[in-house]
Amino acid sequence: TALVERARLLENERENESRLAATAERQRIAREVHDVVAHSLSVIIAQADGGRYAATADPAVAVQVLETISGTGRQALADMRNLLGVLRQGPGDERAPQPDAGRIGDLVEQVRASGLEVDAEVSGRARPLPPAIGLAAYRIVQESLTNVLKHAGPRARAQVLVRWDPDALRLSVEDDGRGAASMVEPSPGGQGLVGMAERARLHGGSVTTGPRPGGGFSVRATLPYSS
Amino acid sequence: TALVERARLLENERENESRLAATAERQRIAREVHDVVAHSLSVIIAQADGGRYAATADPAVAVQVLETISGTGRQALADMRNLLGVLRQGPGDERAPQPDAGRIGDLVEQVRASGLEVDAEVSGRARPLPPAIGLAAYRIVQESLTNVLKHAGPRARAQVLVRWDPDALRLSVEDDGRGAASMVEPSPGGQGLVGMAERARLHGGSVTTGPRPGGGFSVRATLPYSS
Amino acid sequence: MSENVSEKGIRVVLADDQQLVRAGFRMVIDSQPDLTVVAEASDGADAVRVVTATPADVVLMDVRMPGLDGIEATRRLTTSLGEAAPKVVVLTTFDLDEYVVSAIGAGASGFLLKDAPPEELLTAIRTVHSGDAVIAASSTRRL
Ligand SMILES: Nc1ncnc2c1ncn2[C@@H]1O[C@H](COP(=O)(O)OP(=O)(O)OP(=O)(O)O)[C@@H](O)[C@H]1O
Ligand SMILES: Nc1ncnc2c1ncn2[C@@H]1O[C@H](COP(=O)(O)OP(=O)(O)OP(=O)(O)O)[C@@H](O)[C@H]1O
Ligand SMILES: [K+]
Ligand SMILES: [Mg+2]
Ligand SMILES: [Mg+2]
Ligand SMILES: [Mg+2]
Repeated sequence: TALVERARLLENERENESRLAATAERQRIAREVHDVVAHSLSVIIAQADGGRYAATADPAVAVQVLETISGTGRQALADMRNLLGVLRQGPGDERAPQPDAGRIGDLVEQVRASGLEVDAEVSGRARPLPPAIGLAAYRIVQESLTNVLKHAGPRARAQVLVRWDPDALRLSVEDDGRGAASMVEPSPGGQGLVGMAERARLHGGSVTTGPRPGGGFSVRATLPYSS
Repeated sequence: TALVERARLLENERENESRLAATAERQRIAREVHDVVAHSLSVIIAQADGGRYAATADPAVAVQVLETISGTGRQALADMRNLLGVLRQGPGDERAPQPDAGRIGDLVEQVRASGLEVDAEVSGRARPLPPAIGLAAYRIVQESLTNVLKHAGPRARAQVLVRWDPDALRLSVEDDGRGAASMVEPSPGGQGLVGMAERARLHGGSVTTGPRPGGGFSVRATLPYSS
Repeated sequence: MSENVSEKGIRVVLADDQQLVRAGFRMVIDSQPDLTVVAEASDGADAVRVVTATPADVVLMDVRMPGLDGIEATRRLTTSLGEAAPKVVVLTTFDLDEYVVSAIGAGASGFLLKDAPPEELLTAIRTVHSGDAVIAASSTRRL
């Protein structure tokens, strides 16, 4: 009958919506897990390698580096628990707040501590952003710096620009390293650039990435205030 | 009006279902992320702390530990990339349908192609299963055969049974290899059997695993049609 | 001399399926004059075997291990050894509610996140050995 048919259609529609919700959730988490974990692992690896070399001159450095590493690892695990909602907290206390554009400075500090030279500049008047856009801004810079650590080579320097333009927040992360021209190992599984583009698109923005004319690699993102 | 009210209720219900789907998805991912990433972060943290404490007595330990850490970090980055590849094309992704019970034959072919002797037998009338249960069936056989390849030794043969019983889909994967009695190298990080059990439990089913009386290893799973 | 110390000190067994995690914990614990790791186990069944065969005071028990998990292993130890069972501190990477509840139900005296700072881990060992219970701060809030 028509009723049965309609019930079936409704059922289908509902299943579709559930499936869509699950897919969106999965992709959101894939992006978050990627950016958080790839970043902390890259910092940890850079620290461990740096510490080993430095320790030949001064053994005390190794112990200091181990302390930074366990801190970075704990933070990453905590972020993941928070992200996956496995550590549910009591009714009174909020989930740990997500990072936002205002935390880009801390991020730069952290990457500097792992041995990379990073310049950072903020211009324009910062304004409050919806948390999702603030998070996207933070993650885009984070993954870009992770990529510099991973791909730009040992002597690269990075520059981070955060520009609060009248219409949009503009971000750029550039380095003078090896660049992508020398992409000797193309990375088919790479999720970082894909994730950045998705994040920006989700908020009506865009990202362009690629080798820089003078050498090195460049990431530029635009996140409009209203989309 | 009553109509508006009813529409609102229906809408709410739909939102609840979407939210449930998203939550279920998050829990599923939490398990996978746990197996891959959380494990390596735990190793890194435990090593870093251990190195710090042991270094007070013997400073050379710190440097050694740093080496272990950078190795673990690199491996974890590679593992994560695989995991995220899988996540991004999860069960909700139309373009890449998830494997189901009907694909167990292909799986057996694939494993045979890698040089293992595998017998396969299907009995009873196959019926359509919810995708999640079909996927569980496929993964259980997949991990069991992977274990035969990894642990059963060079001359082992495997037998796969897929039985569509009236009440449940029953699976068994048995081999005549080394068996688990000779578990000379306990397996650090082994999550395969744990994961199987969880998958089955999620669908109201169960898995039993262990050495076979006559030698070799046995995995038996029951996945009820309605739970 | 060192024998003397270990006789008086707290004897610890480590059960975790990751060898590198055990090695890390061992370095922390063995650095303490009053603590010694006397044995390791790589899964739940192994833990039951090892603890039954080796006199110990405290077991650090990972939850997720292949085969018999840490909760079940704890239950078997406390039922089979009764009063003579060592104190068990259950460790988990992700603080899942069900684990806290079932760990305590299985007879564990403590529950900690695996990445708890080493100072907390050491305190937990000493505390459960002296007869008190230890629950991770993040879990107590809920219970
Ligand atoms: N700063 C950079 N310098 C040189 N090459 C880069 C830089 N950033 C990205 N690339 C190149 O672009 C590729 C894709 O980057 P993407 O972040 O998507 O993947 P990945 O870093 O290789 O892996 P993942 O981010 O998934 O861990 C990299 O593999 C690298 O070849
Ligand atoms: N077919 C088999 N033959 C012999 N031993 C097996 C077999 N299957 C499993 N085992 C034993 O059971 C242990 C646990 O298996 P499990 O799949 O959980 O972990 P793993 O294969 O070692 O690691 P992982 O699956 O996480 O990569 C194995 O390490 C092995 O000792
Ligand atoms: K000691
Ligand atoms: Mg990247
Ligand atoms: Mg396995
Ligand atoms: Mg484990």
